[in-house]
Amino acid sequence: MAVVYKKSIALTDAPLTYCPGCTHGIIHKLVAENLVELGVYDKAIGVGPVGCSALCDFFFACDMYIAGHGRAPAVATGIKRTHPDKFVFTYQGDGDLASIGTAEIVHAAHRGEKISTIFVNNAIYGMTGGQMAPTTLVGQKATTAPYGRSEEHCGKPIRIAEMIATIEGAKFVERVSVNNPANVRKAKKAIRRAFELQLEGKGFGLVEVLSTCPTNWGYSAVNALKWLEENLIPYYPLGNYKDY
Amino acid sequence: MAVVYKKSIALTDAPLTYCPGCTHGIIHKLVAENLVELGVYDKAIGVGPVGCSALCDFFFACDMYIAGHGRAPAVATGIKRTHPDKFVFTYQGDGDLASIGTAEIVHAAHRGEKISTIFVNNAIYGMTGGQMAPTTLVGQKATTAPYGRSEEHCGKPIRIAEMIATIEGAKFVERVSVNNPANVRKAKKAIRRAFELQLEGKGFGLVEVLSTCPTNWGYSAVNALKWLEENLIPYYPLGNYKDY
Amino acid sequence: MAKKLMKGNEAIAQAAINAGATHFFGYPITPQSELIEFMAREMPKVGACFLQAESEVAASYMVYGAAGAGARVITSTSSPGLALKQEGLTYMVSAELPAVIVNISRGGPGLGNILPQQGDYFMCTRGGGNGDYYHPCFAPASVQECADLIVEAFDIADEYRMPVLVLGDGMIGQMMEPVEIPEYKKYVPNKPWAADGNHIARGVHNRINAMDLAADVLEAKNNKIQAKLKEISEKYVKYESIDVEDADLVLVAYGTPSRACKNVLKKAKEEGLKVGLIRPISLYPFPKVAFDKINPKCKAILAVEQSCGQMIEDVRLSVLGKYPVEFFGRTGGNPIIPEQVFEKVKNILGGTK
Amino acid sequence: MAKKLMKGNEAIAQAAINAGATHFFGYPITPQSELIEFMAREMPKVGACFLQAESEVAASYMVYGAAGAGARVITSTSSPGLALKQEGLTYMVSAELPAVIVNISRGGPGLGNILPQQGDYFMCTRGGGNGDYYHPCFAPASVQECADLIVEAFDIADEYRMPVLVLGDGMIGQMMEPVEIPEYKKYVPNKPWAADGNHIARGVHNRINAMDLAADVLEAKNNKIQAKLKEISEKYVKYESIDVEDADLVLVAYGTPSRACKNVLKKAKEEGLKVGLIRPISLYPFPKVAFDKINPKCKAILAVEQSCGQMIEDVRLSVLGKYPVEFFGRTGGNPIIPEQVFEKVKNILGGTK
Amino acid sequence: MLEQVIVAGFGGQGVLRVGQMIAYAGFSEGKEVTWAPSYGPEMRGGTANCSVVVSDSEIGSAQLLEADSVIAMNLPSLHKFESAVLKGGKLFINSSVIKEKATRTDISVYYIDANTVAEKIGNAKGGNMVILGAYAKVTGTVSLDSLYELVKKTFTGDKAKFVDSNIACIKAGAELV
Amino acid sequence: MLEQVIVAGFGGQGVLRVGQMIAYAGFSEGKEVTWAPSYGPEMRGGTANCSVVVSDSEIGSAQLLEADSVIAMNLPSLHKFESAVLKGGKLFINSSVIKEKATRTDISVYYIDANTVAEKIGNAKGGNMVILGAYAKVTGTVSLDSLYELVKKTFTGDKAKFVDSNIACIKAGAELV
Amino acid sequence: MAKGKLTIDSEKCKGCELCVNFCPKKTLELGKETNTKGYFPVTVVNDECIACGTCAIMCPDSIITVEKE
Amino acid sequence: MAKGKLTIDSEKCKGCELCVNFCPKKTLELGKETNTKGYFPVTVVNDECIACGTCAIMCPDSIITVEKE
Ligand SMILES: Cc1ncc(C[n+]2csc(CCOP(=O)(O)OP(=O)(O)O)c2C)c(N)n1
Ligand SMILES: Cc1ncc(C[n+]2csc(CCOP(=O)(O)OP(=O)(O)O)c2C)c(N)n1
Ligand code: SF4
Ligand code: SF4
Ligand code: SF4
Ligand code: SF4
Ligand code: SF4
Ligand code: SF4
Ligand SMILES: [Mg+2]
Ligand SMILES: [Mg+2]
Repeated sequence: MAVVYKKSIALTDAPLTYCPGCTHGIIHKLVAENLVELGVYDKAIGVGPVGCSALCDFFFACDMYIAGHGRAPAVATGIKRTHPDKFVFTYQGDGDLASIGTAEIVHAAHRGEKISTIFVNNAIYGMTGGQMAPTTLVGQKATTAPYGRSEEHCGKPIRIAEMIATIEGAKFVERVSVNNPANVRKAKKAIRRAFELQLEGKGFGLVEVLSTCPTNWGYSAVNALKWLEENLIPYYPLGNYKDY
Repeated sequence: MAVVYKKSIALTDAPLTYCPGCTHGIIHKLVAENLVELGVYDKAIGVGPVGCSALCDFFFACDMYIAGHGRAPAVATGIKRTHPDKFVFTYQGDGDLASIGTAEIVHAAHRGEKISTIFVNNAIYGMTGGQMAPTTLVGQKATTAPYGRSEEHCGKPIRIAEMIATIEGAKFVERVSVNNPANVRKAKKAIRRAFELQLEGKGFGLVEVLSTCPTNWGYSAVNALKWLEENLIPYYPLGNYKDY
Repeated sequence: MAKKLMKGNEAIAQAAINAGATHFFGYPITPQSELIEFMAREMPKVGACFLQAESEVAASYMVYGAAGAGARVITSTSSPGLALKQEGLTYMVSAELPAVIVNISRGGPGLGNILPQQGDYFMCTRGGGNGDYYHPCFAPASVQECADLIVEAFDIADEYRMPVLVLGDGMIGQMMEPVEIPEYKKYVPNKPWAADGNHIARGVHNRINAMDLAADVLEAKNNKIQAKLKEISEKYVKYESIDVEDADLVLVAYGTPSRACKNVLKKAKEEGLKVGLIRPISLYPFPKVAFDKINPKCKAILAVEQSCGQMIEDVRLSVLGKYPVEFFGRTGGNPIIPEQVFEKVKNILGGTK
Repeated sequence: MAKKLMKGNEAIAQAAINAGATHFFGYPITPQSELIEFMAREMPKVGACFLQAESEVAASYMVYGAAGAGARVITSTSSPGLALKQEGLTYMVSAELPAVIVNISRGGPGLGNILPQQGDYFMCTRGGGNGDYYHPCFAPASVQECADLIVEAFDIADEYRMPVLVLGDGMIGQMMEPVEIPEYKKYVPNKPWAADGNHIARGVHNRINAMDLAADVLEAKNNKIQAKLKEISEKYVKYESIDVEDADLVLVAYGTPSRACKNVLKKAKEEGLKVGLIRPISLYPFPKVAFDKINPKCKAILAVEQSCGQMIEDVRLSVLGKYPVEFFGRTGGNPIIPEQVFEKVKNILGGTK
Repeated sequence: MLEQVIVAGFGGQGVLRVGQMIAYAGFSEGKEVTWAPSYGPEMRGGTANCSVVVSDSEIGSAQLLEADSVIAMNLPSLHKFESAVLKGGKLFINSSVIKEKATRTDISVYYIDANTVAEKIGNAKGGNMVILGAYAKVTGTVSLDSLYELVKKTFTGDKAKFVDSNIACIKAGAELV
Repeated sequence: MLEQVIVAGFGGQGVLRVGQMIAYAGFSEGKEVTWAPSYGPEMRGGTANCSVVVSDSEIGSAQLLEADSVIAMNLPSLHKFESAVLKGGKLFINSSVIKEKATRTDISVYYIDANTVAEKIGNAKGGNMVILGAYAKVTGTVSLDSLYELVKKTFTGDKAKFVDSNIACIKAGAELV
Repeated sequence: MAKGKLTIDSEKCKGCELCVNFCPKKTLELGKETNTKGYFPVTVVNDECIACGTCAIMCPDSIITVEKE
Repeated sequence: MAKGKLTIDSEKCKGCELCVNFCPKKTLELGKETNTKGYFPVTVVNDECIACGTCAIMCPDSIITVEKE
């Protein structure tokens, strides 16, 4: 019997603390599988955020940090500057990266830090119970946008991939989604490319992954994938924005 | 006798504290003249930064704030949300806006705050004595880049206009320079356009102004203008990046 | 308004709205999220402005902007968020801006956890940012007090052009109690110092800033701030004092742990022990005067905190060696258990009399 | 290394390099800029990493990253910059990371000015961020002490896995004095707890974080931190004490104002007054023991600070009412003038004897 | 009068609601009340519990570790809180879910087949109301009428249709004891 | 021995340098020394001054408000620091720039036509060295030889060509008094 | 067509049905019994499995192992 | 060509020469006497001024007033 699929050795046995069907879990394994397949698992150091994935230091089997909210790129900078020969990635949510941590991600890109960032965009603050994120769609309800996000009041959602791609030091930027198996495979490839770029010493890489939050969106896990496809993808075009 | 040029009434009589020939002074008057010419001087509220222009609350004759370092856009947000009928602008340096204040400027743009930002890019930290800014050119020397900025070590300079232009809520973005009379006139027009946009209630406007720092660059005021033309303009292309 | 059952977080929010708060700027963090969510829902209904900031740092400077422009403004957060607001707070003190800051504190240090803890006492009472300053700091122990103190905080902030902090622990934010929120009143500011764009009518342009380059000017500013603080220290000392005049032991506790202490007092009475309680309501100014009335023969003071011991320094500074000062504390979100405190009381007093 | 004339800022930088600092992350701010500029120039020469951060907040988390990865790391700033680093500091304490933080303090509150002031005492000695913690805090009064304390700060940081703060005022940063910097030593860390990517060889993956969700776990962490602090409080108390055993008045001052106080002592001796001096070198742990040796008949303690009075609280907590505690302070960058202090001394002692 | 009660169960069982109803009803009867949730890391999908105090006089601690009464809606709650019942106190067990018996002998234990009763009434989610009715009847902390009034005030407009079945559940619970 | 000196003048006049040279020379002679600049908002293009203390024993305050000697390089400095000279102390005035006279009578005043002398030597910027030489000679705080050595150590490589003219200025200053 | 063999770590299954939704052979369904966490873990309901791995790929909790003959 | 009249607030002039540099008529030069700040303020050295305003526009300190006949 040949093994078709088996949990990655770069993931620990600890049960994930995510809600049922939350695609954080899918993204975790794409990261883990790429670490192993590229042979960098044994020298990987990860930095988790504050957000639902604040416990990811229990899930990734390599050395791990949890940064202050939004500061993962700064922490990763400190690590990479200490161990330029190691492989350093950050894993961050949209509140973490696109709101409080804007300066840190922009400047990791600006300095061309040789790190890779997995940016999980679920258009909401998951951990704290469904508050509006800078990525929340216009009209989408959130606990701090109870009447739906209004463009007049607080603008249209920010597109991180497009913004980061304008920065010279960012050498790979792609937006992917994990709403179906085909997209999951593409997402895996994008993460692989970002990781390779770090290994090649080229500069900063970012993969924005559209992800679900069934709990705070108020959909079943399966319907959340549909909502993602019908609402997030149209506003956040999938595709590569930069590849050196 | 007809008056061809006279100091703007939107500037106070206080002598400017800038070094001889520093173009901060030129930019000041372009702001002041536009305030008067658009008839908004009487309802203008300005927000200065921490930087050489931290004393600009003494120079602009309208109500003024000095924000925390980098936080002018947040301060301006608080003001504009309090007085939506008033005219609110920020005046910020490149350390202030492009380094410590990155998150604040990105999110003022993201929310589409109806404010106008004058971004004075002199490729250096003037006030603190010539440290490297995120806008310092590769090879350019600064007290914290004594051997010249190295791309390998800390990347290529960040281009703010291009980056901000990717954000939906930013409705006007242009880069100008004040290195000669023709460019000064163009700069004045760009500032006018950004201001008009605020009056039209369209959203956020940013004018990046390439400026000199004779003192820390180590050139005479006149040679600094030349250095700007020969070095800054090629890396920071002048022109409009967005105009709704 | 009639009495209603409300969570502390909600009562704070409703009271702020009723006190005429025109602006709220904040960033989500547990366990204060109900507060910000309540604001998001209710402020628009009265034409007030709720805006979610990109960070606590930005929120503090939005407050700076709005306060300087004459708004009645409030922000709220929890422990690490308040750490990030320290620069903004010291700027507000320096620029003499009125604002209300709420900290619904959680377990620390660092990210800690979201359970109630009182580890932010120093940060909240000693001007956690740079430079010489304090700001008033009030600690409610009931949902009603949450509402009342918020209203007063706004007034004191305006009276002294100073930020005022209201410090609740996670428990007070989450628990429900009957509360009567004062009537809604529209806020009509009269702030001739505000930079609100009326420089033409005013005939002079106002400047809001936190910088004073010359030594003498900055010294004068410091003296002014200290003078304001002195006045506040005289006018706004708040505390509750129970049975201290003939106590053999006096408990000192603020916030929800003080309620556990009231259970202890009851138990003590039942067992014939004379135990009193001082509950500081204003943490700055700390109610030193309350300690003057303690029974001179009192055997000890016992500071009870959901922390490793911070308020105890103010207790020591209040009694200056007159009584021994002991400590009982729990951390990590573990509650103060009356029985454990009572054990300690009995130990100190040498067993039941 | 032979003695050299150096500025305090430079001596700190050179001493850090010689102590084997492998990493510096910081953001420019006056009056510590010479320090960061020295680092930018000199660190690359020994293969160490100097990196200018985008902000103080980012700098503090770069430190967090590097410290967790096993580096010997230092950052420096001045007052408002340290206010912004408070969140990072409390995270480092929680995550048990060793690092050296330098604050060359300036006038406050707010942006204040760039002149020397000592208004950051509370922020530096009482764990300015959220949660229960202190970290060691040393205050040099000479350029030599700058160098010596920096070296020791690194060692204590490593010994206890804790950030250690060195607090200088603007004057110590700017002034030149002869100093002997210890020899350069290469830093070879042995930190089995570090998350340095060696999880395979180690057989277990290390985790650096500042979160403990369960109450008991967080309480245990707090107890561990307190235990470390207790040990530090016993082992690393530092102070200078002059003539306190038979003094009629004892001055207490740290940093450069203590030097003005030495002038006062001289004057006092000339005029036949018995004046002593306690100069705390460690502000946390505060040298309470130094006060035990004071002449029991001493008439008063006079705290001298370039502030509105902050250290004076620790003085009061040290003597607990045993002696009256008086205060002399200047702010805004105005220096402590020996003559003025001496006037105050004479006033307190009731004129020249 | 001083009644301290802990209500505990699984996330979806409406235990916080039961606690709030006791508090609201006590409040409507002019008593002092507090309601305090236990919140924390285990919140998401895990167990939930809250403390309610109803009293004639000022209430001290709102967060209870011991109580006059405990309502246990699932097994982990029974295990966690059986020991929290004060000597002579009362323990209400949702026997539809909990198959174990209590071990204490110094307290009164009430086994309420709450879910079954609720299902019979046609209110599958009303098990919490059944046990609430039983609790109110046994302890007298709040009157059944107060609870009925509360239900009427809570479900209005669209939701008025839920009034009757909820009242029926409370009533049925009261009749069980 | 304890010598406290304040050197004050205009930004570009090299006053900080003069102070540092006194400190370096004192240091090379085995004395305790401190040098402290006054820094602040007026720094940019404004006046500058520094305090130097040279002593046989531990030095207290490094920041001086009064001094045994004052070197005033321009008029505002004279106005600001004339009163700072301790009774019986010494005041050195750069009379090339300052046309006023000192008003104090309880101190010794030295008028040094420093710039003119320096220009004659062909070192237009050497006025500060001239006045330094005068100061060293009069006060004896540091020896002229120490200053010469210092100049030699300071200007090396490309800059060695400046050694002679600087030494000449110091020497000329010393010969003026 | 290859035949697949599934190993499901039922105790960790959260019953989210992502696997169920994407299985081309409708091989998976939620069971009727809860695990100790209170979720209804998936079960194999037919032997059509072609070992395509889709279920495993889409399982956020990585609890499905797929083997092929 | 129009003729210009210049009014210069010499006390505030910093002698930066931007005006000098851009005057098409070489009308401006730094003077020989310092102002009280120590700078050499510009002076008008010919009467070619055409009131183009360039000097005033480029003066960072806004101290030149240009009038035209
Ligand atoms: C300084 C600070 N501010 C706020 C918080 C509260 N907080 C925790 S997670 C979070 C947002 C999480 O949202 P996101 O980054 O989108 O991650 P998700 O949970 O959606 O994966 C916030 C605001 C905090 N822990 N620290
Ligand atoms: C929080 C904080 N960090 C650092 C500083 C020090 N500082 C003052 S101005 C400045 C940079 C100024 O550079 P820039 O914004 O480019 O303005 P310029 O002076 O060049 O016009 C810095 C780092 C400060 N005042 N506050
Ligand atoms: S709250 Fe949302 S993002 Fe967080 S684990 Fe649950 S579903 Fe995922
Ligand atoms: S330092 Fe540079 S930017 Fe600042 S005033 Fe001087 S020349 Fe202008
Ligand atoms: S491997 Fe493919 S066919 Fe088999 S159960 Fe999974 S999804 Fe269905
Ligand atoms: S996807 Fe995984 S967790 Fe979800 S139901 Fe299937 S096996 Fe269970
Ligand atoms: S107005 Fe024109 S011509 Fe006249 S002086 Fe100025 S620049 Fe020269
Ligand atoms: S541009 Fe202005 S400041 Fe400069 S020299 Fe001309 S007049 Fe003077
Ligand atoms: Mg999210
Ligand atoms: Mg700049």
